[in-house]
Amino acid sequence: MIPAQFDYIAPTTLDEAVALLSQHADDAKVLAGGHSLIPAMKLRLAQPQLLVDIGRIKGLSYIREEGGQIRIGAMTTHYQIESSARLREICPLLPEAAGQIGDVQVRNKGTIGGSLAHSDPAADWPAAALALDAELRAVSSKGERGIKAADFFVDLFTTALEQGEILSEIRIPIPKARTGQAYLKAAQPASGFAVVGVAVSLVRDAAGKCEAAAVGITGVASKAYRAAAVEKALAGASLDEKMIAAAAAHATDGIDANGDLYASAQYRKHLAAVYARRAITAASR
Amino acid sequence: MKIEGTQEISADRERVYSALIDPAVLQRCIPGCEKLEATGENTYSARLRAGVGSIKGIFNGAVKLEDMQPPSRYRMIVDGKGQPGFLKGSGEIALDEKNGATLITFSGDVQVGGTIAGVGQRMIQGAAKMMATQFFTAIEAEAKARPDEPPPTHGFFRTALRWFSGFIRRSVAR
Amino acid sequence: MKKAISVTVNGVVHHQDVEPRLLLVHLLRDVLNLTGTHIGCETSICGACTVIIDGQAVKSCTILAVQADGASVTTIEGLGTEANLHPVQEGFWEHHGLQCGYCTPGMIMAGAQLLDRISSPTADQIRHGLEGNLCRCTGYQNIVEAIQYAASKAK
Amino acid sequence: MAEKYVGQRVKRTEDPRLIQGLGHYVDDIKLADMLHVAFLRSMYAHARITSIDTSEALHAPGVVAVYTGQDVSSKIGQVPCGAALPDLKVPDHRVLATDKVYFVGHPIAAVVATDRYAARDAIDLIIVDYEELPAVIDVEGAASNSTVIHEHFGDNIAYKLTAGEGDIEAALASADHVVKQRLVHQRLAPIAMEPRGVLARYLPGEKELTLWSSTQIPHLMRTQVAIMLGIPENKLRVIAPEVGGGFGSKLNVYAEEALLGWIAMQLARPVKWIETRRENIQATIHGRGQVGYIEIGCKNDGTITGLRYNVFADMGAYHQLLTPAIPTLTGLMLSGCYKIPAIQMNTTAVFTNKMATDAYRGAGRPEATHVIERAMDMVAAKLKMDPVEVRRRNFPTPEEFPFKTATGLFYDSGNYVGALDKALEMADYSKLRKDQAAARKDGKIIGVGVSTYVEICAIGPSAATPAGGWESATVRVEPTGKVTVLTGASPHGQGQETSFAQIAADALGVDLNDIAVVHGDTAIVQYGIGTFGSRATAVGGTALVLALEELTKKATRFAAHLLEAEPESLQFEDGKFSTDGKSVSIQEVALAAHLARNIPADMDPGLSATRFFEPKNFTFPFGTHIVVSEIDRDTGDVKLTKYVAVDDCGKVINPMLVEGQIHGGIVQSIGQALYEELVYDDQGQLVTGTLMDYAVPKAAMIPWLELDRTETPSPVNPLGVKGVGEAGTIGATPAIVNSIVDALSPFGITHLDMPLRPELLWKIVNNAG
Repeated sequence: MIPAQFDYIAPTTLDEAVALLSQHADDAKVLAGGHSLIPAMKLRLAQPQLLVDIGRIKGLSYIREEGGQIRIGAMTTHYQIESSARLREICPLLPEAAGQIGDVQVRNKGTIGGSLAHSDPAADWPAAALALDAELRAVSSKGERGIKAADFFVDLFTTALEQGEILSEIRIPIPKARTGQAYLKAAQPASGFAVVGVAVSLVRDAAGKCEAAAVGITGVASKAYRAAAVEKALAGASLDEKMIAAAAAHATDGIDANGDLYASAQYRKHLAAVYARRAITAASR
Repeated sequence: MKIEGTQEISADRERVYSALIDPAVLQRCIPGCEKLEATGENTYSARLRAGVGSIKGIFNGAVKLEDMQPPSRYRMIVDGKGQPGFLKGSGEIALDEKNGATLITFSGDVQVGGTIAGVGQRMIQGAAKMMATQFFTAIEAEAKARPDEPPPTHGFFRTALRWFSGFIRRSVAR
Repeated sequence: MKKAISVTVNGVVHHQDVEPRLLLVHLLRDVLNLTGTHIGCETSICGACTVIIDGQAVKSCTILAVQADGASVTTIEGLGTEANLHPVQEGFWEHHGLQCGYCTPGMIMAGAQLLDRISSPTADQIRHGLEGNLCRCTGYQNIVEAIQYAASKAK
Repeated sequence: MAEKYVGQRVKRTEDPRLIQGLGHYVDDIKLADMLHVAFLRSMYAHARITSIDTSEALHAPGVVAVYTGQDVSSKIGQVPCGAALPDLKVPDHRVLATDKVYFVGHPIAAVVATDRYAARDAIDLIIVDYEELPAVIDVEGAASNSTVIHEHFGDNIAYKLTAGEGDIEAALASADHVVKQRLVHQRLAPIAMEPRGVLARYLPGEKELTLWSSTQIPHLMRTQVAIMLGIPENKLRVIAPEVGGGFGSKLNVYAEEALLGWIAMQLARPVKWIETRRENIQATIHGRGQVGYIEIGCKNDGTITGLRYNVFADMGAYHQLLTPAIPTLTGLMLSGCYKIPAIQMNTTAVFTNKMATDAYRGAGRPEATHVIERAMDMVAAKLKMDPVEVRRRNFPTPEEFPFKTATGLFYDSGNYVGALDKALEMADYSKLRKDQAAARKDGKIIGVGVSTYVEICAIGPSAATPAGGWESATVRVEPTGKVTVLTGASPHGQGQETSFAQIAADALGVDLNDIAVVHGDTAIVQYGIGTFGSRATAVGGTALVLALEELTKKATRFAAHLLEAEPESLQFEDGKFSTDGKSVSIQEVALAAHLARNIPADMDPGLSATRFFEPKNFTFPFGTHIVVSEIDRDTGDVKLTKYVAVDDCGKVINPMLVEGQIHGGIVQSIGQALYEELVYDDQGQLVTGTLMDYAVPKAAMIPWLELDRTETPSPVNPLGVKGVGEAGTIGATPAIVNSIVDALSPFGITHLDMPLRPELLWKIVNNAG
């Protein structure tokens, strides 16, 4: 399997990259890690005329804390996040989700920005971004803007990024004290993609009750989503087994689930509730 | 693969029906449709470009409308082929009046072949739904537009579709 | 259309003009004649094409050669020599961690990466560390033992 | 012979090159001026080709030639089918499609270009118009389908065959119970990690064609390709270089092998084709593909009275080398390791619009074992007996061997109860059952599954095989004393370079490292049959033993001459011939034999021997596998928590290699039981077309395998070996399925078809329809 011909430019600045994108409009495609795009190109399902490799732009790969936020450069690899001791301390959901993506080699090369911008319906990062209330920074020749994760995922492989925009950074509010988090996933045995993946971040009050919860779910529908009904049921609730199960049962309320060969829509909906229950339980420990 | 669904459109049934069988409207509403030319009665040759995101697949084929019973139902048959594979579909589209609006019920069978079938099975259901929604949303805009207005543009879809199958679009078109 | 790249492979610098679409694995195999890196699936699943770029195990069938411009690549040919095998290579030999040998170079590279990160992995950690590599012959058990052997040997 | 190496865990001699990435598989071989071939393949399951336009492709950069079916169909003979059965319909099978395509992946055109990228690019420029036809997909409905794939046959039935002995009607009528079950053996992809590949070179002056191919059968391929191309067999050389796994998928002669040879002859330049994984899944043979109906009769005490198996076997669109023969192997092994007085198998083999099935590891025997081992569990469930007890009651005793089955076989030797008891002890079976009862009370879903299997190996007597069932070996002691072994059994990962060297080293008393085992090159190695059917050691190893014996005899006479003694007075030990305090080493003998200045007048110079071994019977390895499984009530996920296997493959040359074979076989079984399935949709699209959807087991899915052996030598060959290449794949699948069915028996389940995916199990547990 061999990609069709294309031209390739590796700009060294973001400005240069966005200029190239606006110049080549529909014909250009951003190459981040390439672990979603290159397989599609090898199958010739994707045949961009120009690849703009943002891998040589300095300063797109970092994890830092600033302004009460964790800021992660779009070109930060899954492995960098997985192995960050600091993140494990202040926002364990990130390394936990990172460590469940694909396999070791994919995590070494694939990037958080590339994955989010691709918006595969079974990717892991969208669930985590939603549960962490991430803001995704988009840069274009017109400037920079922030897009809330909740608005970012539009449909199957479709994001709110506009033509000419590059996802540059992911900003996540530093979780408050008494935050519990978890990401649990049922992986498709061949591809490793999420059949269902549930990311949970919840804050407990001093008495141990759930003050607020955010739940992001991937794999079930055409895009990852926030399970609002689960969050609502958890808010103010005591986190006992029964309560958690009752809340988790709402995991797919109002969601139009998809099925495939491996798992029907009905089974996915069921798994979503099971994994929501397990993830909430894990997060509340 | 079976696809079925319903879509409520807040426009009266005659208008929706005439939009659904008007080739000019269809061309605007079928996502990625670049050309829809009559080749016979209710038979059109079509050219579709899956020109969004990273995908540039071009599909050539035919669209045929049959069993037309205005304003309540008809049948659409789509057949197209391109480098990434082929798509065939046929489906019933039924229109019912519902409190002044129109309830569209569609049910059909879509078959994809070639690379897309061999490697994309996990996305096909989601893709078909996406296309259906986009098609009927566009139809709604058409049906609601006043006759003296210029036709609505559906450029939204061009940027919205960051996925890899123009062929699926056609699935939903029929 | 061709791009000039310079890649260090197993310590040797190579300057090449390549098509942008040339996959790293084809650069290694077809241009540089390092055929120890294999191709087994083309969809980034099987791991037969695993090499180490700047310390990171990656799948060279899913990386463009141009992406490796300026990088340092280690392939199986550069991991050890017959007289001085890498502990993971030695483990595979000692514990019959290979049969047909086709997945082996990629498996060894992944094993080497694993031991770089976890010096004394449990059997479970080894199995998870090899989730990006398929073997159809061995059933993996001897590969697990091979890597355990390498871990104890490296100490 | 002194056993210094045989029976030992000798490290493999092939490994140093492989662990350094220095082995040479087909794609690693490059020739000057080499061209690359890519194929355009059908995206339809069944269609008439109305036109092919290759003009644009021909003018594409780098393209040297484009060939279609029209160009080659009269030049290259049919892709061969070696199986002969009464009234077998054999479709005309050309190397490229001509007027019709019959399955997704059917090759239509070949592009030849200066590099692989250009060849691939040009594929997209070929325009084919098709008239699509209805596809025949359902195996059970194919026979009566109004669409006929090969029209002149009139229907889609490839053959019908009734086999077995005993009065099955009476046997079932005499039973206290008859258990019936429909059972599906899903289609599988062999997925050798190295896909297929061919490199062809033609030397016009010498008129010599050389094919490097990733094949298990270089000699058989040479014969067949020579016939296909109409060239003298002695001008065709086939080389199987390093072969990256086969599992039966390379026990074949494929269209691409002949076509590449032909193209090389046309262009007088070397041409190479390397299969992509997508092509491999579409157009390399598939395995299994049977839908059957079991009827098994039993007495109240558990005695089996008879077994009937009515089966629809999916041939695919064409026959490959052994396609029609595979179900007959199922028929042979239906008796399992039990005394069953009457057995009948009624096969309806059908054509469908899919790739051909053929020999995938086990080749018909996993199907048989699955049938009988599932049936034994269903009998146990019916009688509320322990499945182990039902098995015990129907075993022949070790004294009853050779044991004749109602399928017409004579099992060579066996101690079924011995292997069973050892496995039960290792697994602590009675404790497992107690634990299971306790766990069930706690709401856990735990199962224990047992399979006691026997399989047929060492294929096999020539009378029972299509192309010779013997094997060959040559042993040569070179003038410098180094030993060359040439074997016709061309391995692809089994380690014969080591195990055959072990045999030779012991026989000649030389160091293992002084032996080179050469294989896979028809210009170097005498004709041989190949490595498949778990035959290499039992048949090929025996040929080697015979050659070693003959060589030793010759050497003894040379040595006696040198020592001026009678041959009978010589002792041969540790590589030395001695008598009366005088001695000469085999290396010295070899040199003297080559120098030929001082050899007996009636002896030829040189020191070598070639022998062929024709086995009198198959061998029948056996064993017991025990599996404990636990099902997650919430998700249906299965965890195999214990795996015990006791296998008996007769005498063992290298226990390490034997364990490796068992491990690999079991894991392929786990794949079939839990994960793998090739799915064609009802239009014939292969929707599990990559390893993203076709799930080959990964390391983390596999439990620790606890292995042990019993050793019942085979009387069929002097080594006493039986064969082990397929045992794991044959014995394991039913043990896993039995375990999961056992776990779900409280839910009223007596049978489930593979693969046992979580959703299926979840639906049962949660009764979710």
